[in-house]
Amino acid sequence: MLYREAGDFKTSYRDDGQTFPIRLDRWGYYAILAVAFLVVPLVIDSYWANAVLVPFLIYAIAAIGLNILTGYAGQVSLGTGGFMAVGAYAVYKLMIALPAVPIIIHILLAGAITAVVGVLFGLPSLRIKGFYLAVATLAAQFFLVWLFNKVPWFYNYSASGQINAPERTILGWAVTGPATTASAKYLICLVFAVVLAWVARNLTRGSVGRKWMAIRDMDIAAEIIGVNPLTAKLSAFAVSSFFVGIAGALLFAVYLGAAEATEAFGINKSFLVLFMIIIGGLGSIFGSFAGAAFLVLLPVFLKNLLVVQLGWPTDLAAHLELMIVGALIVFFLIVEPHGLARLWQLAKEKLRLWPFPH
Amino acid sequence: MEFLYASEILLNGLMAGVMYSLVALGFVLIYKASGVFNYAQGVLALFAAMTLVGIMEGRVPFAHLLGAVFGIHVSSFGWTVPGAVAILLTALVMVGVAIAIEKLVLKHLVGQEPIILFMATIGLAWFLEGLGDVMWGADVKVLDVGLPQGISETVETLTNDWLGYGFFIDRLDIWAAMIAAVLVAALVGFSQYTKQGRAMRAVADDHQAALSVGISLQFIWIMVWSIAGFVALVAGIMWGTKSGVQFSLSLIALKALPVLMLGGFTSIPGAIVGGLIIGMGEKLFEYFIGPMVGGATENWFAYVLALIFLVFRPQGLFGERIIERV
Amino acid sequence: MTEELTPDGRRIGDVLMDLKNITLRFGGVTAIKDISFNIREGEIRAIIGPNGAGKSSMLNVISGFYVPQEGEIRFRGERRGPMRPYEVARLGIARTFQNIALFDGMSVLDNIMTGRLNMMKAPIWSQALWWGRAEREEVENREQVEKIIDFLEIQNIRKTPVGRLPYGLKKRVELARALAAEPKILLLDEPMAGMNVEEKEDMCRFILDVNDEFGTTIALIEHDMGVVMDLSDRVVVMDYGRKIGDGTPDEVRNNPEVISAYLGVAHE
Amino acid sequence: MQNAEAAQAGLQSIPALLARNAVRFGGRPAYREKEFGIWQSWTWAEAATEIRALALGFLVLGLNRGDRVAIVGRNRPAHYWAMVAAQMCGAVPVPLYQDAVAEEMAYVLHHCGARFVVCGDQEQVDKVLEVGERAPSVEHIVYTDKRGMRKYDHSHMNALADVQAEGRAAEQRLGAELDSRTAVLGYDDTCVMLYTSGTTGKPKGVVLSNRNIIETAKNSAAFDHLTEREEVLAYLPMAWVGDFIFSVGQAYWAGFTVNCPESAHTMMTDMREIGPTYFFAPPRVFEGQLTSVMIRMEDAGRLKRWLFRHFMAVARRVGPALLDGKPVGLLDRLHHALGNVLIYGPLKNTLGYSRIRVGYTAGEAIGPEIFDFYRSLGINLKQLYGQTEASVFITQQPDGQVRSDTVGVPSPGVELRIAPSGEVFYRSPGVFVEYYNNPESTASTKDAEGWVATGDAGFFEEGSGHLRIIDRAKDVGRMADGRMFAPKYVENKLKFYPNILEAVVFGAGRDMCTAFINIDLTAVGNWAERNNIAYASYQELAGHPQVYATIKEHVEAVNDSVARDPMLSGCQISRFLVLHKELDPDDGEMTRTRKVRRNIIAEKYADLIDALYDGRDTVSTRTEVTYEDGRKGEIRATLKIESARTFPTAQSQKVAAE
Repeated sequence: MLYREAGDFKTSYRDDGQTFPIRLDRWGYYAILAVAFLVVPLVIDSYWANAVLVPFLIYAIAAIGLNILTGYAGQVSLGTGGFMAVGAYAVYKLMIALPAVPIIIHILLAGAITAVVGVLFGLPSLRIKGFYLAVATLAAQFFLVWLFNKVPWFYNYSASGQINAPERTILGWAVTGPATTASAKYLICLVFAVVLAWVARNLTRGSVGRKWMAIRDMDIAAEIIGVNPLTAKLSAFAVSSFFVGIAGALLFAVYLGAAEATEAFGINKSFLVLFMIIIGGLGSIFGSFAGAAFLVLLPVFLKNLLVVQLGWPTDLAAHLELMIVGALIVFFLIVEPHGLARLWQLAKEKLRLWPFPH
Repeated sequence: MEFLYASEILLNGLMAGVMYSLVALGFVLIYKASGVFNYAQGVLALFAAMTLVGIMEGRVPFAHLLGAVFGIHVSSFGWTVPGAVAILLTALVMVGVAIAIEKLVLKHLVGQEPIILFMATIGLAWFLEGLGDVMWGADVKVLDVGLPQGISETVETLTNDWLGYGFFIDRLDIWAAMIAAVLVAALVGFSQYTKQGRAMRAVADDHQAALSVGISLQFIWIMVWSIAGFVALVAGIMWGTKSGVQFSLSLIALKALPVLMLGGFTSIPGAIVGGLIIGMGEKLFEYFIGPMVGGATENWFAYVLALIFLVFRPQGLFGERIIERV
Repeated sequence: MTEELTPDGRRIGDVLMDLKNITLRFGGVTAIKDISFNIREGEIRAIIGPNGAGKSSMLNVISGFYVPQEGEIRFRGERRGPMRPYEVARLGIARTFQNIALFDGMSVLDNIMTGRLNMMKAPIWSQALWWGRAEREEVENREQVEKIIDFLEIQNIRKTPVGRLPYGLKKRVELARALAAEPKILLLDEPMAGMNVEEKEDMCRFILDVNDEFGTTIALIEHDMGVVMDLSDRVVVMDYGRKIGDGTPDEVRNNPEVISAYLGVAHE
Repeated sequence: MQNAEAAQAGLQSIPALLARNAVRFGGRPAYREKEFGIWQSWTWAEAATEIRALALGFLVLGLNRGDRVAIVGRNRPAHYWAMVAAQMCGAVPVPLYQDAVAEEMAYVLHHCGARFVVCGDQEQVDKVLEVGERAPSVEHIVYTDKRGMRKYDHSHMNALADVQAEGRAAEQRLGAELDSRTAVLGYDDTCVMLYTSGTTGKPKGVVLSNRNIIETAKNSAAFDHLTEREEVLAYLPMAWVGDFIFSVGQAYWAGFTVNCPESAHTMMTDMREIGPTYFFAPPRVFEGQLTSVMIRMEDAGRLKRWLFRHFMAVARRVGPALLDGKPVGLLDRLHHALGNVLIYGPLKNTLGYSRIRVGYTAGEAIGPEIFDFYRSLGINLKQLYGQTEASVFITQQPDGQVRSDTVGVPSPGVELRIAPSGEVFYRSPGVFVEYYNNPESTASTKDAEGWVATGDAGFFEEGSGHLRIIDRAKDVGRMADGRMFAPKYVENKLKFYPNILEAVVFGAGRDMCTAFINIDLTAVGNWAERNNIAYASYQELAGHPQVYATIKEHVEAVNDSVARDPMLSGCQISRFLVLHKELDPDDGEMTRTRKVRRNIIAEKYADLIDALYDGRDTVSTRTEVTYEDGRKGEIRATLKIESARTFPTAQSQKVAAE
């Protein structure tokens, strides 16, 4: 209905291959970016930052990461929580060890370190497939969390066994530590989310992305047309873990400020992120954002509805949330295995064909 | 002496292994019959245990919810139900759950890739967990269906007389072992010698073929899930009695996963053996290596073991070899 | 340099691939028994035989998916040791599959692009930033792929997900993907299987055109004799894992053993 | 002012215009073609070099001044280049209809004596080779698409790309020669030769000079304020004068972009992508699209259908007025604006009409409701009246004075007069030089003062001064009782019904009118589907009683309206039948431009006509048909003859009305 595509033609493969081939989509995308960068920071308050936007952005990054591994390369992982922990502890150690280095570098390095660990735990994927692998990744989850609990070096022998993010600044603005303002938190996460999403898009449309998808759709055929499964799978693990690691670093350093491996990065984190990409849409970057938004907003919404509005006890609300999320997962897998992303796509098609049905 | 101590630990490990085996059994049953990797198995056990306690103590289901919604505050019917009856009722509930799962979930996911089904069961697990809490409350419940507990003096005295060292072994564990044995025997017998059992195996071998000879998939699935539910109930009772009914119980499900990786998803004996190996391995590792690395290695030992194991024998101890073709 | 011209004026060159005394076993069963034959540059070489004759196994041996227990394979003169399939692919051997093996989650275009993955060597950072080599490569390879799309007349389905395509078109897309790799030898596994007459004719035309326009060497297996005879320059006939005939279509057609083999099996 | 005396400006030929554009619009796109998934583009500068290379290549092959170069193929930049390249060499381009069968091609090639033939692809090459001896003049074939050409004997054959390569190589050697040939091209030298698919007899080669083309282009471009920013879609046969004027004449004069679709069957999607700003289509195209729109809307949900109906009603009420800049109430404006967001906009968008500034239709009369449909959407669709002999433009409708029943006022530079017989004559700078090698036809069409007979009968409307065409002059006859008989007039009225594809009316010298009807398979077929009426073939559907019933209603409705016009009320149809096969150019029943060949049909179906007049109510017949692959076949059928109600003439009605 809103689309006006006549005269929107492509004269080069560069234009034809761009991320938003349709003019209207492109404009919409720019508009959203403009609002996100120029408007939101001015109006954002700490409630919105802490309850909604910051976690949304951070989980979006993690979801993109997992989506690269699961949605694009078809390798299921239940170790996301563990890898986030790696990112968190890596950035913590770096911040302590090299205070002079800018935080951005720390975060990126944390991602890199996580990537290495990811590759390590990805090795079995060469021998085992499907949920065998899924279960194998649990090893990463439990081993890593245990490691960060039991080896004092990781939490600098602090009595509480917790890690606390010291204050670090970018251009004089505090982005970690208690002094951080809502908009600063929001902005740094936004920058990472946008850049990483863009990178993910580039990778998935390029040759490496095609290798991943080939492996996902039919690994035997992929190998026979010349895809080396080793490099394809490990690169997926590396890139995915890089993203997840950065998400973990941000979660700890910017969002939580203090963390303890078991409750901050437990098995449920892994499932949460997995659910995000199922609901959002496997193999879709937009889906990763949608899923993250959905599962970040749902509890907030339920809390407001059940606890604040209806005055139900919090624990009951929490239990109901479990049920609802669980039911939703099943529902989506049954009705639309490709999640919100596909629904959005279908809606768009309808709009483009309007007023015709097909 | 040292050796004897170790072997005592070994023995305890074996007992713990029995528990794993029980849960793993549920997995295998469902996996064989419906190709579904049922992550929710552990939560089924939790749910079963909660229901059992709920019924025995005559709790009002959804009391919490009722209270919140209608302001009716009745937490108990004020009666208690004898264990045997309660177990029977709970078994019925589990059958109900099985039917519901088949009708509401599996039926609509026929033909999806395994991984999708797996994720579905994860969703299912969350749902059941939430449901359990909403129905019976999330408090830690004590479960006592009259299974003997505490250290078995007989064993202690016997061993003491023979070896001069009294083994400490929980009576419950011994019972568990026996019950498990009986259960397995029963299952094997069932699948070998009954019509439904054979149908079940047929389905496990080849869905299409089974369908074509007129076996109702739906029926088989409901049956299998009911059996799994029952197995879960048994496991639930054991663990519940041993360490109280609470969320952590559902985590044994996760423990059962590596068991399966060792035993292979398709083999009942595999599940048993795998369970025992993990059980023993865990305890021994914790005993010998644990102290050096700060303990609590049970958290991950099973998984890492399975992981390493898988890399060398992907199909597990007893699983069939997978041949790839174009 | 042994060169000859076919009646319709295509040149057929040296032996490109030479298989000597190939034997392949699965556990007890012997799928291929001591078979030798060669494929010459520029020719269309058919392997035929009743179902279960071991044709597919033979193709899988050539494509490196199965490694034979005995015998040697010489490709362009050099002995080819046991290799992973993807290494074989990089030697310049592309194939299609009997029961289509396309990547259902991807568009037709992307599927065909995967055929050129081995020619896209941009470093990952360049891909991540979509800058420099990655972008150049994408465009260059797209140009090549578009030529093939045009050649196989599938322009109108370029952006459709392959999952939605009818069988006949899928086969064509698969051929396109194999062609995109610019293979030295193109292996076709029952290219006509399950096609209606019209689709078969199209496929025949395309196979001939490919061989004619690009001079691609083609080895195909097919159990339907009729089609093969029109297509191929030389035919190997297999039965129960043995080679029972080898030569031009006419020679083969009049080979008594072949005839009996074909009369022997109920017609497929 | 650019359209000032072009002649003095030295712009006396297409190549001269090309040279100017290469300088003035060097960076702007001249040609685009959808190929390999994107729109390959050439700026004017690039086009100029391409064309030069090709021209040099022609010289290398030995093309002489005055040679004819035949071009047969679909609309592709390369083929337009070939025409201009030929002109640069002083040769004359002769575009041919690509769907012509070998016989027709043989005749034209022989008649124009082409030495060079540029073929689009293997298919065309085969045709030319098949012609062989019947056109001895042909010496050399150049083909554009290399596919499948490798095995041909190339001793007298080249790929166009190779010709260009040779040309580039020969720049040093032949550049000067080429420039001198181009330089001497004069205003009265032949620009192009176009073969009219004459409704009767053999095609005639219309010779058009540079003056004809350029003057016409200049005037018409000024008339509609065409600029270098226009986008046109070149999809009509290159052999048709219209395409030459739009895609060469006006394009080179105004310097706008010519876009070539990927192939005939992707035309609609390509059109949608490009979104032309200046568009020509014959009525049947608009009809076809309207039909498909209606059919697609049938399947839409209730809400959408309601919205569609509602807002189309609004559009019909308000749209045209807005378009003609007449005053419209604020409320209506808002209502229409809303409709534009919900319906018109999307509709235009899906059809590819969003950007159209000027759209023309001609060749046949267009149905009022079809015409209004597009107008009311806000598409500035207008009618023009033209001929090959006039380099198209005779009359056209100025913005703001557009109606479906007239063809507008004389185009700039055109004089009109109407002979007592009612036939329309014109004189203009666009008037053709001659029919090639055919002085007598030339003489019979064009008199000493340069007046040309259109062959159509028409009259100027009082007041508006717009021209109205009744019919072909020679078809306007008298019936037995002397009343006027104008078949085309009635046929058009019939064809305005979506169900009716073609109609042929008889009645000259008879006491009543009768008609053959061709149903429209798309429309009727769809209707049949929705009323689940099973049918195996066109023939069966055509014979279906319910179809007959519907057609009968249409016929009677037409009779009613015809009756209102005292002059023509005699032309009401008393009896009709629905033909068992579609009239088809391959059977010679129509021209390539789909004009019915009345006499041919009359003799071919004599038996049916007799049946119409001798009162039988069924007739069985056998007809020879030509299939697409050229094979001949025969179909037999027994046709039902239906009689239709006729109405008393206007006066009495008026009385009744008052």
